[in-house]
Amino acid sequence: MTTTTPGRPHPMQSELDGPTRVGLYRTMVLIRTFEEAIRRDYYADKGPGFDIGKGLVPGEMHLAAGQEPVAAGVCAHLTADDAVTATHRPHHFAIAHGMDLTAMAAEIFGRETGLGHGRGGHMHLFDPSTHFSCSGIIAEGYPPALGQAFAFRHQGTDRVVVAVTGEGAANQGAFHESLNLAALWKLPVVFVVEDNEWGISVPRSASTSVHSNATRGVSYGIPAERIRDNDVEAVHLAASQAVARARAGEGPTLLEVHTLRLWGHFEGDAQGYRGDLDDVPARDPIPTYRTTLSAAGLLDDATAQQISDEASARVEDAVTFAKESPLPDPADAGAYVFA
Amino acid sequence: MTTTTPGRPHPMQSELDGPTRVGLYRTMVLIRTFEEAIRRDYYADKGPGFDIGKGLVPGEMHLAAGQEPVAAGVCAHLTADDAVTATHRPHHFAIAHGMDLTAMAAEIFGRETGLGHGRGGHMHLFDPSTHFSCSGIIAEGYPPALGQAFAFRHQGTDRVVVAVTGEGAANQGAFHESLNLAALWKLPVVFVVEDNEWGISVPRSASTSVHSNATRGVSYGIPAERIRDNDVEAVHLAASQAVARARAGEGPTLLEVHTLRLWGHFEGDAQGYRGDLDDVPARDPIPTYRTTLSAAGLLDDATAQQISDEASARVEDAVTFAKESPLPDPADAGAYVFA
Amino acid sequence: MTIIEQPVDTAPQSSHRLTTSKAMVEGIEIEMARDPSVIYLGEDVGAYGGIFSSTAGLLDRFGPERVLDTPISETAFIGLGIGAAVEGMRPVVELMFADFMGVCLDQIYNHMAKIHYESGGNVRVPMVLTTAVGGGYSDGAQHSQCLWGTFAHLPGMKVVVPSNPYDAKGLMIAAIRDDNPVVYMFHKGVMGLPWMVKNARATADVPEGEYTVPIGEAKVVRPGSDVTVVTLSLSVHHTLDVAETLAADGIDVEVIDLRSLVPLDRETILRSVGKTGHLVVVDEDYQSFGLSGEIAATITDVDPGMLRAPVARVANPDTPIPYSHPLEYAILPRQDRIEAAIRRTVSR
Amino acid sequence: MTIIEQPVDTAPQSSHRLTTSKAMVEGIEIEMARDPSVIYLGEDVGAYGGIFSSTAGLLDRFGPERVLDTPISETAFIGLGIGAAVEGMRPVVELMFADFMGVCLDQIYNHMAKIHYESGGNVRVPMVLTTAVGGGYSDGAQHSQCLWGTFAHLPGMKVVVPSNPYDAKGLMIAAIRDDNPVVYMFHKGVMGLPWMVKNARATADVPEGEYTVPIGEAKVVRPGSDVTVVTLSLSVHHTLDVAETLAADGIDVEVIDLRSLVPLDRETILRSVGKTGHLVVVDEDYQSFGLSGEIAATITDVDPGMLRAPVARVANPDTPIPYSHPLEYAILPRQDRIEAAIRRTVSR
Ligand SMILES: Cc1ncc(C[n+]2csc(CCOP(=O)(O)OP(=O)(O)O)c2C)c(N)n1
Ligand SMILES: Cc1ncc(C[n+]2csc(CCOP(=O)(O)OP(=O)(O)O)c2C)c(N)n1
Ligand SMILES: [Mg+2]
Ligand SMILES: [Mg+2]
Repeated sequence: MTTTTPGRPHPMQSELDGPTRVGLYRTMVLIRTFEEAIRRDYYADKGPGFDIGKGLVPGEMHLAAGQEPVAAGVCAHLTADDAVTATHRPHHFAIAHGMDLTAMAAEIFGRETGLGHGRGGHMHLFDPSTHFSCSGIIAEGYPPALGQAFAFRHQGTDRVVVAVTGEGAANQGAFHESLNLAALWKLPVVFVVEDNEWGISVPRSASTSVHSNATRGVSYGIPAERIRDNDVEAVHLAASQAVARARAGEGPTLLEVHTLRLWGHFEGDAQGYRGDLDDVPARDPIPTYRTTLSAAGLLDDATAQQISDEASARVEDAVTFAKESPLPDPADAGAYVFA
Repeated sequence: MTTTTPGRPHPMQSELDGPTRVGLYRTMVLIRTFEEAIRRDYYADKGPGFDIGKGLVPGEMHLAAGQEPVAAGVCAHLTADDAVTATHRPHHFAIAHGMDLTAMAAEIFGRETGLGHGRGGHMHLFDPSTHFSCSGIIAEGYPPALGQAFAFRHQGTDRVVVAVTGEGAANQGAFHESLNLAALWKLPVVFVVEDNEWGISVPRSASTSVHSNATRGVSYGIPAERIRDNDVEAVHLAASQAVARARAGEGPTLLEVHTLRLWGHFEGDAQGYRGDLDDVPARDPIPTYRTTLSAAGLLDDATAQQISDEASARVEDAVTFAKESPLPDPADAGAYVFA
Repeated sequence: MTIIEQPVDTAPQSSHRLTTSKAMVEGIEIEMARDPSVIYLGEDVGAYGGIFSSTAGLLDRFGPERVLDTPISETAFIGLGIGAAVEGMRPVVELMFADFMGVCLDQIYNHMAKIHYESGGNVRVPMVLTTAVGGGYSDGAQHSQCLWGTFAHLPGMKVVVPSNPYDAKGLMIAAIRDDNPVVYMFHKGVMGLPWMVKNARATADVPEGEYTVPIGEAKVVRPGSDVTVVTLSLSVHHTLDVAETLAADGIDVEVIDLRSLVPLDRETILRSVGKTGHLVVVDEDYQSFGLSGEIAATITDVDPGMLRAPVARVANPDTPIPYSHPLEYAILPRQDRIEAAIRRTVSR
Repeated sequence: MTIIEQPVDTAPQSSHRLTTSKAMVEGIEIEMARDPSVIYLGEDVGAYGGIFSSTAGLLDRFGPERVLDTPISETAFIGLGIGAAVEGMRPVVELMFADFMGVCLDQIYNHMAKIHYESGGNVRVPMVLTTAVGGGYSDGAQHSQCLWGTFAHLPGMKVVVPSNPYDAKGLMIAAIRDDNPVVYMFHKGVMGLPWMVKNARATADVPEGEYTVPIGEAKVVRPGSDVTVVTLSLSVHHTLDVAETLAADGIDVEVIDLRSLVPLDRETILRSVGKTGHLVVVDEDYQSFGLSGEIAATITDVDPGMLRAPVARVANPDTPIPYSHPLEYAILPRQDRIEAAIRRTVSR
């Protein structure tokens, strides 16, 4: 792999088979459907006006609409035995990695039936059954990923870890320390940087001294690649090599995907600082990929509708379950501090 | 500048004039003379046995013998208006940057007449008159250096800052954050990494995923160079370009010097972990440079003796002053917490 | 402020009626206009105006040379503030949430706070570290902490915690002019943000122009004779609410707003407890090894006999802050727990 | 141990006579032999054997797969410990000096300590974070701090602080077996290092084989009737020295070695102060907003009337730790200050 990506073959000449391609689409649709439902319920009861602490889903809400290709393309290569550590914007990776939607939704709605019995919330989704975790502190999800990788290797398995941050987070010290240590110890980690061009209101050009974090792989002597155009199949291809390297004991890889923040940094963000807003909707990767697949004869309208309906059904089931679940008992607020 | 250094011209064909070369030698000798005096007095009264907290100079003592070429070569381009931030191993840079030996020695001896009235000690030398500071926390001297550089530019001057760490420290998060920010804001900083191959007992190969930190300049889009062979003239040349860039507003440079830890990590370190000990004395840069200069007809024995005598006189004056100075009054231990 | 903006208050009012966040900004603005060495740096402090509106309008007025958006590199840019302060500037540096201290505490407590001492007084670090604290809006365990106990425990930095517009402005001006590092901790819930639960006292009349609130002076915000409540920040407001309720029952509560933790105004506390004999501490930080213990010890240092009943501590019961609303409200020191504690204390 | 080694004690002695550092290592060794999921990582813990001899001999016995020298990247390797613990290992991770917490506190307090809670109990983080604390040998403001107040203030991690060989081994075994994160803070001055000032109680008989000291139980190390001194770590020894002196003057001092800060054994403290009516806290950490206040509050939480005199706090007076020997000794809680405080307290 090289640090810059040569032009990829046009998706029409995809190296992937039809079912895989439709599968990627299905994952992306499921993610988007989930995020749209959360967004709907987030705003459902914040009034009068907008009070961030109110409603069915209070608190900050960082949605990943537009970034589905990254999660779908990478997680396609994982099983539930592999681990993923994500960021404050974790839903797309959680879903692509197979997290149970019901327990996930219940956590986001703060219910006792949630993954963390309502203790964690949307930035703190922990799922032992898919080895998924995330953190609200920038770049600080990377270091624990090293430990999961260490344990997997120590236990004699070929399980791998995917560790995610944003391009803004890549300027945090933990990024550097983690890449160096993972490279040095040849840990089975795939580092993924989601470059959505923004760290809240700060564009990449104002946060990062180089154009692409893929450049930074050379600092650690590891392969690195920048995937352009938010292209799910290019992500899939690059990730397949990176995951294979990790499984084979050849050490970490750094993948940066140039992706898109379709919505605000968090819900309620009016994005007054953002000059590119008008162009954004046209760059939505889901309709784009749908067009590609239908042009390739893989996705007719009926199938697309069916995928969308299935996603809605699953998501609404999960959301309904969440809403019908009990809130935690305030008397138990002190439980789980210690095991 | 490139990330690897092509072979330098043999010192016989030096680009530097005679007085400059002898000046570099003089600085190196002054440093070594100071360090030897400290070492002598460090052990003078640690007994019976060795109690690190006892004696004229208690506490950890990190001496820089062998690393004089780095400090001498870099600081030759600075005036007292420029700043230097150093590490737990700071004496060589302090002296090369022109710190008053008397106040420095008094601080190391914990006296009221010391730079910090005995509050700081050898890892905490602060000298406003030469804008010198240092820190005992690995790599954490880099960030304040950015601020000095920022202030210098903000104040409309062309003053620069030299920020130093060891090769072990370059794996700390602060290194990455500082280089990125300095590059982004084009701050007038010269980052110097002293690669003495060891971070206490850990060799570079066990701490750093690449052979040279100069490789890492590309991560920040800044020029970087590795200077081989602990060669003071090569350091001088590289630093002259780096300092000139900084003064001209062209931003930071990263210089790594492959140098030598002639003694232990700290005094008392028996270095049982170190396999190269037998070779070390022969690599001492001071006799080597003396031979070079005398071969070039620049340094006869009498001059060398005179340089050495001058250094001894200055150092012994400083040490005598320190020893004769009063210790701080215990009643004043709470002074200087707040201004 | 970018989060869905709403008009604050449309009733006719004095021209100096400000929210806490606007009062804070006014303090910064006055100092930036007065002293060219004052700069402001942090994440999203430029075009965004600060996630909690701590810098709204500053970029427009002072430009990008003095109001600087940084990369997400707290160690680097807080360190940058330190170095700039050492060389004669007066930087105000924002740590977006106090919860993020863990990525940059070394610069804060081993450098910012210690350089003056280590230099034997020869180097000064006149900088302000602003940071948002507090919970109550379901932001979870890593975005809701107060942590002032941690900052106040580590020597060499002053720590101020305004609870209202007047103090926010006056303490900001005092902090910028102070020759020491000052940590300025503002609770999101006192800022008067249009997108958070409204706090009646988060908008108030504030004098125009410059004035300072002295660092190290607590304020008796409600005099009373039966019980002393020592508190700070958002909890001042909850306590005042409760004091009004209890007044109807004939319980006369004295409320002390600490305003500064370092230096701590022990005199004011002692004077009050000397009068009331009953002490309640309300603290949104973790209970153990923190502020509430220090206030109790302020009495026992001098005369435990002043206390006619146990000291009640209404704090976070040493629990990470839960996300789910009923759980979070159970661990926060809110009106219900404050009222119960005061009633219990005066009944003994 | 590489620093100029000297024979510890050549007099004939029981085969289990160990220094604190050797007892600590023995605890680790027993667990590593018993449980293959135990590993040790940190800086200079391999060939060097730990700067303060915390790992001497482990590399030889268990090899570089289980005893790992790390780069100087505390955030990365402490995080690595966390992730490994989450996946079923039991890592012991060394932070060389507690003073370095500032470069990695986020992993410690926002991750190691909170994951269990945030996961609603579904994820466990059974790891031990070992770290050296304390001053007294002129190592300056960044290498001499105790900081246990800071660790104990932040919820979700247990904190233990052994003062002697027996506890060092028993608490280490207990810590490794605990399903929670445990911070294990060892004072350099109690380790019995050949190159530091000798402490008579730093070498003692230690049972062979495995045993645990329960986390959360303080110990009355000297019973007495006149005054209770609550203390920990090196200060236990200073206090015992003083207690002997004072016994000659008829002052009978009860000394409590806390051993654990989290959980804190409040019962033992209350029982003792209930008996003596006089409390002195000796704490090498900074005085304000820390341990000493928490101990005072432990009494005032229950009954300030138990205290027949003010509580004396003998701690670092909120000063960075000075380098120069006479200054450092002036701010440390040493025998002179402890004795004066006890005399003052019992005389009231
Ligand atoms: C250490 C730390 N600093 C700051 C923040 C506040 N913060 C949350 S998200 C964010 C921007 C992150 O940008 P990026 O890494 O590009 O991720 P994105 O939000 O674009 O997915 C910031 C500054 C934080 N959570 N942690
Ligand atoms: C953050 C931090 N971690 C660990 C240490 C302990 N320590 C002091 S010096 C040192 C080795 C430094 O190696 P290097 O950067 O190569 O500098 P050198 O000592 O070789 O000059 C270590 C680990 C420290 N001071 N700060
Ligand atoms: Mg981004
Ligand atoms: Mg080195």
